[in-house]
Amino acid sequence: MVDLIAKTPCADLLPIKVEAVTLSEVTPEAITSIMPYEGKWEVASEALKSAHGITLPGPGRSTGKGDIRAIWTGAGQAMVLGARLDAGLAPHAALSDQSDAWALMRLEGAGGEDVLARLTPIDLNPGVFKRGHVARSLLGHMNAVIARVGAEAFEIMVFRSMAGTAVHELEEAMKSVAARAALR
Amino acid sequence: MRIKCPLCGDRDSREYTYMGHETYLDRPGDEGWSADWDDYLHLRDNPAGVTRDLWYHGAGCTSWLLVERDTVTHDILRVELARDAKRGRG
Amino acid sequence: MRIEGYGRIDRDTPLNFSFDARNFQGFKGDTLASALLANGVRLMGRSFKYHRPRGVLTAGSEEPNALMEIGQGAARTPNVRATMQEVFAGLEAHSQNRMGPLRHDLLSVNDLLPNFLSAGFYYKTFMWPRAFWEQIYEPVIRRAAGLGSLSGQANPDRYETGFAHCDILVIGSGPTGLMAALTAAEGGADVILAEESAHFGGRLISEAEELDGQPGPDWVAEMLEALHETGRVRLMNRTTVTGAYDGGTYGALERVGLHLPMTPDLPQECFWRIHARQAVLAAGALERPIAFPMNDRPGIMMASAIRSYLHHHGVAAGRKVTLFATNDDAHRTALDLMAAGVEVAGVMDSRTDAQAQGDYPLFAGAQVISTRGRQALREITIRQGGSEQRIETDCLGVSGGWNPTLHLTCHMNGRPVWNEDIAAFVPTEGAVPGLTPAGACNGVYSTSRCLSAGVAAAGAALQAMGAKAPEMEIPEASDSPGKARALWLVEGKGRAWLDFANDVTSKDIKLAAQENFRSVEHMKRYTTQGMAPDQGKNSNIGALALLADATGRAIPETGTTTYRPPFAPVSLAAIGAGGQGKAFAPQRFTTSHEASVARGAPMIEAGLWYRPSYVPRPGEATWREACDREVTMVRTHVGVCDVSTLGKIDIQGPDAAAFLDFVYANMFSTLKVGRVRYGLMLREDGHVMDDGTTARLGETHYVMTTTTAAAGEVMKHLDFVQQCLRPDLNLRTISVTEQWAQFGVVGPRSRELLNTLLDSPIDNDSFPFMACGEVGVAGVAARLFRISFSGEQAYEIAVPARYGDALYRLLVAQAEALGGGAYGMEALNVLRIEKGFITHSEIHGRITAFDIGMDRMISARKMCIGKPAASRAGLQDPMRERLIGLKPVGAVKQLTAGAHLFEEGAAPVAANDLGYVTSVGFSPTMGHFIGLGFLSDGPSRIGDRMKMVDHLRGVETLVEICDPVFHDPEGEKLRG
Amino acid sequence: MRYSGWQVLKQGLTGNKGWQPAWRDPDPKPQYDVLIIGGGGHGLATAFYLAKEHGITNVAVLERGYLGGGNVGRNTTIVRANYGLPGNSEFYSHSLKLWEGMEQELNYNVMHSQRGIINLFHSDGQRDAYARRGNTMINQGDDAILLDNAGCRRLLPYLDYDQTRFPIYGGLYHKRGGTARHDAVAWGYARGADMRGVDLIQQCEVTGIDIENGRVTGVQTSRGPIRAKKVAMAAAGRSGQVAAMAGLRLPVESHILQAFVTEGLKPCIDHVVTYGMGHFYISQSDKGGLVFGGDLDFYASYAARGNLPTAEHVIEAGMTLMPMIGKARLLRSWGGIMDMSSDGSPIIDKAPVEGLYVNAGWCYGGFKAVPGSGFSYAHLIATDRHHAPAARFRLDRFNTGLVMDEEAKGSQHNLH
Repeated sequence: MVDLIAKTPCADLLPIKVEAVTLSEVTPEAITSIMPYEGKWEVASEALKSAHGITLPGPGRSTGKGDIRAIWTGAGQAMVLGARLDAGLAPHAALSDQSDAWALMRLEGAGGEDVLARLTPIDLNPGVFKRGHVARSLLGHMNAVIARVGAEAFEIMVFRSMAGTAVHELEEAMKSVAARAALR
Repeated sequence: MRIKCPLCGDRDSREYTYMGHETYLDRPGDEGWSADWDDYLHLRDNPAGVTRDLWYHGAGCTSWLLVERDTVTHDILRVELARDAKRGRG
Repeated sequence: MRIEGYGRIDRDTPLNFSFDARNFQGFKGDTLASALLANGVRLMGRSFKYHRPRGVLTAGSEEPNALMEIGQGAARTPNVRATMQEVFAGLEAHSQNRMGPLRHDLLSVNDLLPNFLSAGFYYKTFMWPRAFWEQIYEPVIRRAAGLGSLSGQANPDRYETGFAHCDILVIGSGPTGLMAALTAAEGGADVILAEESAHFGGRLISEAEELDGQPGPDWVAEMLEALHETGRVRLMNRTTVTGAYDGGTYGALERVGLHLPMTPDLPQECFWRIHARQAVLAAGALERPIAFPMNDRPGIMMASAIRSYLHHHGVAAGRKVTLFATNDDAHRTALDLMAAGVEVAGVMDSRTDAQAQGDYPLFAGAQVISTRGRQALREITIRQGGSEQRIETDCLGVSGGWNPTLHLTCHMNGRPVWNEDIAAFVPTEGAVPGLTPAGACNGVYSTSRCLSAGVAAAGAALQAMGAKAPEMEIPEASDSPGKARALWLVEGKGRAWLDFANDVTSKDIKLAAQENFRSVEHMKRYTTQGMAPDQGKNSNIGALALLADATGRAIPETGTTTYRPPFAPVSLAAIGAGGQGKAFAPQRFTTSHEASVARGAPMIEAGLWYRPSYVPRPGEATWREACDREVTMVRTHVGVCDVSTLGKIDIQGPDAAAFLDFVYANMFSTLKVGRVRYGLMLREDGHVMDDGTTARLGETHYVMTTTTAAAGEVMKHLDFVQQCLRPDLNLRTISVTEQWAQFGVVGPRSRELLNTLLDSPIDNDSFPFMACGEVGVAGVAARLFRISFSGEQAYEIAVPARYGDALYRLLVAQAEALGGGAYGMEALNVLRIEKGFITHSEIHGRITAFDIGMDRMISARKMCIGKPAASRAGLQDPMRERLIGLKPVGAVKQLTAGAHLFEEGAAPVAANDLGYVTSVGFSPTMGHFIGLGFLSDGPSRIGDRMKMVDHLRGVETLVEICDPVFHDPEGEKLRG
Repeated sequence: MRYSGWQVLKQGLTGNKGWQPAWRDPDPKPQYDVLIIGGGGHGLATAFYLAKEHGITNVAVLERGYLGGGNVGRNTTIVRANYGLPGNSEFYSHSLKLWEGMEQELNYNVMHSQRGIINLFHSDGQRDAYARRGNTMINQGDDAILLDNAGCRRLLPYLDYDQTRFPIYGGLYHKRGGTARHDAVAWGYARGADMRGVDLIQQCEVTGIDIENGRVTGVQTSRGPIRAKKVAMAAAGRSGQVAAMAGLRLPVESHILQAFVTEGLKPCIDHVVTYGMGHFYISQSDKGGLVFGGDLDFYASYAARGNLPTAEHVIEAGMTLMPMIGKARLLRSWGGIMDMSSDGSPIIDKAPVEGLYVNAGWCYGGFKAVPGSGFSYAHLIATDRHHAPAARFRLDRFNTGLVMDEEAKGSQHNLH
């Protein structure tokens, strides 16, 4: 009987640590995109709530309960992380398995904003980009999903095939921020 | 330059790509080639001043936007989802 | 020389540095310029055209003369301002733009023939004989021209870019800037205070001035503390705001590591993109030189610069100092020098009613009419009333008034306006939306009025943001603006310089006017005034004033040229930091990347991805040997190839079928569930955009594949059609390219291989040609598609990407067990050419369905994108170049892609050009080269003999035109 | 007055007092045979060739600003004849021949430097596409050499052959390509036209085109009306506005193309080099500045200035291709207004209004086309027959489908 061994996107890339900031891989149980059909956002959100206890998030936001989270990832689109979706949702929305499409990283530590300021054009200042906020923007030359998941913690999603580039760019930014801090 | 995406909010223009004039929303119905098609694909008023054109928020929410702006001062006057603008045109 | 008790330098930290291989010592806080002056060095460079000796003129980034090369080898940086380079231990500086030592620059021979090198002389000569330009004249000119030199080696240092955001950006930290920043912060705004130099405080650090009764620098320290207390101000020193762009975006260059010895991981510079809702420009003003005869000698510098070197660096720029000024402000230099024990030999004030402010010899109504001293100033000649007099001096401070530093306000084509009261140009109102100029850069020259101007500007910025302007207490400060009177030119014997770097004199300006280059833009380009590294900061106003005189116009009528980004030059490594080496574009790796590399397969770029070129076996010396073997292996046994890089788009919804009918030329609503179909996608202009297969997995569920190259473009196109053309259709699309790892299993034994892995085996009936469906592999839910790009019986199996590596290794092992193995792009290309299949080599953007014999695929039963445009007469002309196959039939056996096709006997010239070759490859299956190409009226030329000519490769081959499908035209193998 | 080395010597010995104005500043006469709208490179060259080739000298060039103040004064000065499509191939081949005789013809040193241009390619596919274009150039009678990686290393040692993101496979080398001093081209043609009696009228903005029953009769300007039988548009980026004065809509959209120059440097780049995996082209001016450019800003604009994302992307391409320029400093950046046509190729044709002529749609290629466009446009205006090298630059090609899509990008104006 043949057996296929699974590999995660950042298997041999993470974790890395530079001074106070660490970058580690996050591997959710599953990631499923949910795109309600015409006029079906509310009914899909209700179906999600009854099946998994969370509603669909509005633009730029995320909802969550326990280890299940839904993040807003584009016009009329959200992604549910942490659980296989109940088939009951199918008539209301297009569901598509994205579990293997994304490399998910967690950037943690004081100065995370400064690291991302080297790569992301959006303002991640805590006063503006609060816990639970999600943005689809750029990470260097790549498209990325960036979420604040704590006072000093961000989650970053890039396409799986670009995990190497993302880790390299984040590590360079971490080193540069640390080198500047050493001057002060 | 900055464009305020109706869904994502105010963003740097590096997140968007530009297609062309608003006329792209009004695809002619004729099955064969016609003067309307020549207008649609090629001829442009090309104003020096206020115009409306189509932008794609590729690095953001992948919405197409109809942006009213000034081609001389680069002021952005109004932004709406192209989907809503198209539906509004009936 | 160094003066005790002066300067904000750290005398406990001496620093050794070298200039032109001579060792010197400075202190922490010195600039290269101040340290060299302290050591009595005044010759620091050479001018561009006449190669005359040049000394430091200023104490800031506007320095035109003291440009040097810093560092060694690959780290060497040219054109560094000595006034901005802070000294650090081990700093190596070299003078530049010289042939031989700085003291004896051979190129200064140009200075002997100034009359023959006047403005624009090169437009009037060097025309004969024609070939001499590239061979002699241009190389000589280029050798003499240019300033510093690049090392020619790759840049080894680290640079970075960053984004910053704030409510109010304050540019400049003099009295205006500090008050603006404090007001803004007190008003509740998040503030960035950007200051170009290493220290905050602007002119206050360089003047003996008091605010609220305490010395300027102490007041500055207090203000910085207050700013820190608000918790809202981000202080960014060594940061020059270089450009104002749309939407409140500003470019800024921060010098991060340039003042330190090499520090690992520390960038040399950072190019910031700052987004500010409002901004206050508090950039101060620059002192204006005067054009008097022989005014370019080392030792002649700005009066305010002498004060900077004294107060900021504790250095006296000379032992016997004279001044030539048009205003009271410059007299402070005399007072400050005497207070420091330095001899002041005389103050020449052009105003007859000038009053001395201390016991120094004043020559009212006097002008300097000449100077002497080859390598450095020795003596000046002055004229007062009717008499002339010589004065021995080693340093002459000059002040023709002040020019507001308004450059950023011109970055959106705004032109400054002339203000007669201060005889200077000031910013035009609202030139840059959201940018409020205040203080000296707005023509307000007194410190106390600058303080209130800073408060007012910040107040306006707060109000513009909907916040309230706080009440601010204005410190008590001096309010002595003094009446300025302009003096542009002193007539006399000898050249009077305007642009010290590009050697533009008053004679050149007059010549431009004489030859009718009257527009200020013409004068600038004809004389090259203002095109040197200082971008006219020291010469623009003087030059346009002379032009006004020479053309009988007033200054406002003459107008000024405009300033463009950057305000100060920006290293390309900083602004382009995101591009160096591999960083230019992300790298995308397939799940089988390691496995391919492990087998020695060279990986070649395919868009942003990497794919194996071929998979060599021991004993194979060339790629051709591997490729021929791989092609035969696939034709006779089975081959495995990673196809994950092709775009895959999930399309679901009630109107998915109607949508596909609209974007594809051919029909998809008629495709049965469990079947796949080849689709041709047109652009709206009727030409082919992309092709690929689309599978129907369910009633309302399709998966579209695109080529690797067009994946992004197609995704954006589908979004455009859904949102901008057909919002009436109810469907949803999302990329699944990265969700699935997909592998081709190709060849006669492909089914046999799959059945060793599938949970339930398949056969020709359960899985016929063009079938698709869910299958299981070791319990993993996979997808199988029976499609072929080689003409063989073939399948593509897709598993969630996490299993990609494992499945690829398994498939290759099973293939090798069955006499086959892994194959790469070269073999894939030959296989598809043998079958007449096209790639983007054929559909290169100017090709229609008609050209590739697929016009029948444009369904007559429905509208689709591109159909109307494709029906234009010119795109249906049979004489268009249309797809054909070709093979060599003469003595020469080689075909080349990019060759052109001619009738057998025709000369290979444009008039006889009938077509071109797009793809070629040696076909081991056919035993000879085969190719695809386009030929005028191609399909009706099958069987004809033609001549293929490739001038570039020197290949001429007799070819026979044939049907593009060389191998198994009936397609039995596909359906076997 | 004839310019020469002797003249420079003679004038230098007499204090340069004898130099004559390069052109006059006449007031507009009420009537001319031909009016040219636009005092840029194309307008001035057209006036020159009308006078020199066709003896038509009762001509006025109307310039709203100063001569050569538009795109001819703001480009990256590249001159080449390395086009692939029939129509473009003949035109730029003819134009380059005119460049090669320009200094003698104008008696003005435009510093035309045939230092060679190398279009780098980064894959087998791109190599074969460039080979096809190179063979077209040789078929046309011009020169082309296909360099491999080793050939590039010899000619361009400073490129990054190891670390760069897209490896350098080779380059299409066009030796007769090169650069020229852009201002000098405008001034040379202006002086040449003025000497032959053409009136160059600056600070004179055309505000209207008079048409009476289908025929053009003259123009309205900021300095009064001027009558003429023939009116020729050569307004480049402003073609849309000028054509609208005659009730015409053109297949043109105006876009910003930024150009950049660094501080002066000793010689370090001796050719024109273009990058194949990002829009970037660079050469070194005789004064030592590295002159480079790349993509449009991509949104329609008349602002003659661009924004940072494009500037950064262009410079990033430069850094990945030749990291040695990292230590050079950007001194100045500016923008031209490009009249981008729907297929990327220009229009030299008669307008539907009798006596009105259209010259527009030059996208990036306007500077290298100055002599060819002037010559062919003068021929069309003088004879009402299309000049052979420019015969395909028709307005109606978009309706017939015989578009000339050199970049193969389709009908979207900003993609060419």
